Order: sequence, then C-alpha cells, then structure tokens
Amino acid sequence: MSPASEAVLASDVWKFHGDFPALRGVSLRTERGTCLALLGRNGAGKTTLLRILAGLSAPSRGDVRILGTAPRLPVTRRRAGYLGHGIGIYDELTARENLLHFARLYGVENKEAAASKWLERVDLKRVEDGRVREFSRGMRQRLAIARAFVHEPDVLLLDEPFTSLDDRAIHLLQNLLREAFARGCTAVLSTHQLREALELATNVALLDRGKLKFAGPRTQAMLDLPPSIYFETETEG
Amino acid sequence: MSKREKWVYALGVSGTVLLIVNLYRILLVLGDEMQQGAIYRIIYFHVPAAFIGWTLFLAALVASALYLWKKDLAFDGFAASAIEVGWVFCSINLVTGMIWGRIIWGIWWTWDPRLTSMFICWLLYGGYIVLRSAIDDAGQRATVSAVLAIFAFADVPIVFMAIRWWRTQHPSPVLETGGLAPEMRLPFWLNVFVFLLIGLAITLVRVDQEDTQRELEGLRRRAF
Amino acid sequence: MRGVWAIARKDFQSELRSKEAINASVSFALVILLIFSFAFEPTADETRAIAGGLLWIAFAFAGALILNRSFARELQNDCLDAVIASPIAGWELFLGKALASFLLLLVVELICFPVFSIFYGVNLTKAFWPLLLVLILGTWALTALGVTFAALTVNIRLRELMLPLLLYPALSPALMASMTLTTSLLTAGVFGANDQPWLRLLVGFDVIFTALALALIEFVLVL
Amino acid sequence: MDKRNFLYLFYGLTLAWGLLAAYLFILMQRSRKLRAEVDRVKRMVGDNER
Repeated sequence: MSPASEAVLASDVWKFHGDFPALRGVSLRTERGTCLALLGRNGAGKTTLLRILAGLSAPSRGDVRILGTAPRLPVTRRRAGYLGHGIGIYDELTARENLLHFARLYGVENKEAAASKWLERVDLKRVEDGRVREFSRGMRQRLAIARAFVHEPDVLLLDEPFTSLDDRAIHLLQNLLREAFARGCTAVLSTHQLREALELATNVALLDRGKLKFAGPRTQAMLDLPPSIYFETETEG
Repeated sequence: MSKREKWVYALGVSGTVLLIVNLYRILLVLGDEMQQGAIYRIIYFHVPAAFIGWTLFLAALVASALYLWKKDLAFDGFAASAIEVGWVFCSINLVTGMIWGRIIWGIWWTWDPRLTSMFICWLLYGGYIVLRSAIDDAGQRATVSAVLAIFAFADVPIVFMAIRWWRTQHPSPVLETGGLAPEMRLPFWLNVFVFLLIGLAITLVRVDQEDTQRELEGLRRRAF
Repeated sequence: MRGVWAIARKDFQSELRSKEAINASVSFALVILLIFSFAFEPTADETRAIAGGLLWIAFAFAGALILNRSFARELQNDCLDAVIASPIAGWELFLGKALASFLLLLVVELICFPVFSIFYGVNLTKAFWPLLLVLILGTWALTALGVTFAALTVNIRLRELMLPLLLYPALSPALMASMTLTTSLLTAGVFGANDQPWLRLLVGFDVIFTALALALIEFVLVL
Repeated sequence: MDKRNFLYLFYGLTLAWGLLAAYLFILMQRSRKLRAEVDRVKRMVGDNER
C-alpha cells in the first residue's frame, strides 16, 4: 500500500484533441472509500477524464495518480477496474470463459474460484457455459459488471454505468458498489442518471466544457431535487 | 506578412531566379552528351528530384519520432507536409525517369532495381497520404501516421537491398552513364540546390495549411 | 509473458469457434490458385519456375483477411478498451495477437499446400523441412507487419481497404525473399548458392520489424 | 541538337514542371478553401457565443 491517502488525484489535467481543449486544467482529489459522481452535459469531458484515469489515454498536460501511482503502470491497472460505454465482453466466448480471460489478464490468483464467485454474484451461474451471443441484453450487462469486478479492484472507474442497464442490473450494481465501498474501494462514475448516482455518491464534481465548475460533498438538497445541482452550480459559476 | 510567409517568398523567389539562370546554362550553353544527345539533360531534374524527395522523407522520419516523444502536433504537421511534398518530387523523379528510359532503353518502364525500389517507396508513402485522409481525430491521425512513417523509412533500405538481388539473372538494360563531366557538375549541384529551395518553400506552404487545418478542426468542435 | 498466452489463447479459441476468418481465407486462397491456372499452364515446367511466387501471392492476399480480423475482433462491445485498461503491456498484446494470427495463417497455408501440390504437380516432400523453415519465416514477416498495421488501422474508416494498401508495399522485401527461396526449393530441392543472402534478409526483416513493432505498439494503443 | 531527343526532353521537362505546377495549383485551391472554411466556422462560433 502506498502512503498516499488519495485514491484518485488529478492535478491540472489538460487534454487536447488537435487544438480543441477537451479538458482544461481539471484538478480533482478523491479520498479512499468515497464515491465521486462526475456530472456534466454531453461533450463536457467526462469520458475523456475517465479514459485518462483508466490509462486508456494520456493527458496532454498535467499529472494523474491512482492510489499514488501513474495510471499506465501495470501495478496501478491491476488495482483499477474500468467499465466504459461498451460492455467489453466477447460474443464468441461463454460467460465463464470471458471472466477467466479477464482474470488471466489481471493476474488473479485463483481464476476458477473468482469466476465462479462473480458468476454467482450476478446470477449467471446456471448459464455459465452459454455463449454470450445467445444472452439477452440484461444478462450481458450483468456479465459486464462481473467482468469489471472479477479482480476485486480498489478503484472503480465507471463511464455512464447506469445508462444502458435495466432495473435489475441497476439494483445489482448499486449493491455491489455499496459492498465495495464498505471494504474501502473508491469509485468515480460519470452519469446522466442523477438519482441513481446521487444515492451512491459521497462527492460530486461538475464538468462544463472541459472545466471543473464545482467539486464538493453531496448535499441533502441535491438528493431531494437532483437537477438542482445544475442550477446551483451554474449560478455560483 | 508572417515570418513563415516571408520565408516562403524568399525561398521561392531565389529558387526561381537560380532555376532560370541554370536552365539557360543547361539548355543553351552546355553541349549535348556524346552518346545520349539532348535527352541526357533530364538528369539535371531527375536526380535532384530524387535527392530532395529522400531528404524530405528523412526529415519526416525525424519529425515523426519527435512527435511520438513530445506529442506536439507541430511535428506531425511538418512530417505530413514533408512526406506529401517528398512524394510529389518522387513522382517527378519517376516520370522523368520513364521519359529518359523511353529514349535510351526504348521502353517506358523496366523492372530495374532502382525503378522498382523507387516505385515501391512511392506506393508506401502514397499509402501514408491516403491513411491520413481516413482519420478524423487529430491526435490519433498524428500517432498512427508517425508510427507508419517510421515503419516506411525502416523499410526503405531493405527494399533497396532486396531489389538489387531480385532477378539478377535478367540482363540489365542499364546504360552506365559514368561520372559527370566536370563542366556538368556545377549546373547539376546548382539544380540540387534549386530543388531544395523550391521543395522547402512548398513544404512551408503545406505546413501553413496543416496549421490552418488544425485551427479549423478546433473551431469546428467549439462550434458544437 | 502471461498476458501473451492469455491473448493468443483467447484469439485462437474464438476464431476456431466462429471460423469466420479462417474459412474466408482458405476459400480465397483456393480461388486465387484456381485463377492462376487460367493465366499459366499449370503443369508446365515454366510454371514450376514461378511456383513460389504463385504460392506466396495466394498466402499474402488470403492472409490479409486473417490479419484484418486480429484487431477488428476486439471492436465489438469495445473489448479493446477493456483489454488496454487491463494490466498487460502493449508488447504483450501485440505478441499475443501476432502468435494467434501466425498459427491461424500456418493452418491456412498447410491446408493450401497439398492442394497446390496436386493441382500444379509440384513435389513438396522433396525439401519439406527447409520449405517449412521458409514458410515460418515468411509467415512471421507477414504477421509482424500485418498485426502492427491492423492495430494502426483498427479505428479508422475503410479499415479493410487500408490494410492491404499499406501492407503489401512494406512487405515486398520479405515477399521477394520468400518467393525466391520457395521457388528454388521447389525446383532444385535444396537451397541454391544465391539463396544465403535471401535467407539472411528474411531473418533480418523479421527481427527488425518485430523489434520496431514491440517498441512502438504502446504509442498506437494509448492515444 | 538531336531533334527527336529534344522533343522528348521537352516532354520530360514539361511533365516535371507541369506536375509541380499542378501540385502548387492544388495547394492554392486547398489554401483558399481552408481560409473560406475558417472564416465560415469563425462566424458560426461567434454567433454561438453571442
């Protein structure tokens, strides 16, 4: 364990697409065991920031630390879980093979046990040998959640996790996240589904055109009237 | 007028003036070469075109490596410009070579080592230009084409070596021209210099366009 | 190295299950061999003199189908992101993919070899082991360049068209070497006196481009 | 000078410089188009921000 207390630390992160600044000097810090909801309109830079945190993209300027180390280092990536827009599972493989493959990539000690455990958790145990191609939408989404959790990550980076999920999967993901927070896991999630996200979040950050407009703890007022966060912070800015 | 525009004009004008002086010497002062007649004069344009093409490809290699290191899109713009202009000079080299071959060898094209390797390189860098046009995101375009430029240049010496061994059993139609006669040396190297000036001027124009293009892409994204 | 095996194994497994690329590739190679028989008198002695060339043209064209799939396979469901976010290094991903494509290409080639031998009346057993060596070296050259270029072109429009456009000119030295060596093995049964430099060139090509790909692949994956 | 060869020399030089001129022409066109496009988009952005 590194001595740094921040799970996620971004200092003055800039990202350019050509001349266009997708992120403009974003600085963030998230303590361990907290959940940060990343809000903002389309094109505000949420996905770009999450991709940088996940090591899928390098910042043009600035520095990012996950659990005290650079995101692109294998040590860091082993402890981080990422669930992007796509579900990231293979259609030709069975549910079990998918989990085993990712467990192998993450260097999980006991692959079989981990795969079994997570198939159980997302309630896919009885179809574990079915090809993903034959799965329904909801089943695939649950498998994707299991895929992101299979190596028991300490930091979860979730890009719009609730958007394409059905009610059952949303419920499942919320439970899994709560459990994970209980054991000290940190999450950063970008979202449009304000209510689902705000129920979980301990902190909120608002991005607007690549700039951090607001960052702070989630308040009761936000929970009572979720869209209010946009108005409140806009008048502040 | 920006500093770059001044350079473009300076290079372009001095290149053109030198070219006219040199053309006069080449066409009217120098006599015909004994075996080849008037056509030999094409080497004053054919060979320098190849030189400048290669110089620009080499410059593009350096700029591409620098881009991967520094991630500064200015290097990418330069690499793309240099390769495009280098490719045009490469085409000039091929076309003039074909016309010379028609007279001296009696055929437009022969799969001679030099011709073949030049043609392969022309295809290789042509692929680079097509590839760039197929990618929309500036950062991705820059990275992908930088890697391709490095691969392409690494390929060049191997292509040269391989082609030289290829089909060695065929009689070589190359008419060895030997070294340049002393009075031909000056106009020849002067022409290399002229091509260098003109090549640089065009590359700068092209770099300017790359900058504008980048600005445009930035503006477009801002508009949405 | 663990990542290499994981990737290679997954790719090989999913290809054997769907057989999309391998079926297309084998049929394409056979069609090419058929079409060549129109252009040249198949059993004449002169044809034997260009047999190596025919064979490698078929392999190179059919191989592009397999190489195209190697990274395109990761596009569905954005699997590529999930793989890059996992703790394996870029070179592991490249080697894993290359290994899987290499084996698949070898399978295609070993299916085509006997067919070619029958249709064109060429005796392959005369120099089987040297032939296998050339096959392995040439196929690795095709794979190393092909997988790198597949990684370069995976996210762009016209992916299927771009790969051959870039691949064949760059591959030409390796193709020449493979063709020359195969032809001399098919006609003489042994490596000729002039073949040593070609063999060295092929090995050099493999080494140089594998090293370049390993060094540069990380740049291509993390933008 | 050899008449026939001279003709081909003429072709060669015309082609060489013709290619270069054609490329320059394309470059000029591209420059003009780019500039027009930049102006257009700038106006658009200006409207957006007003």
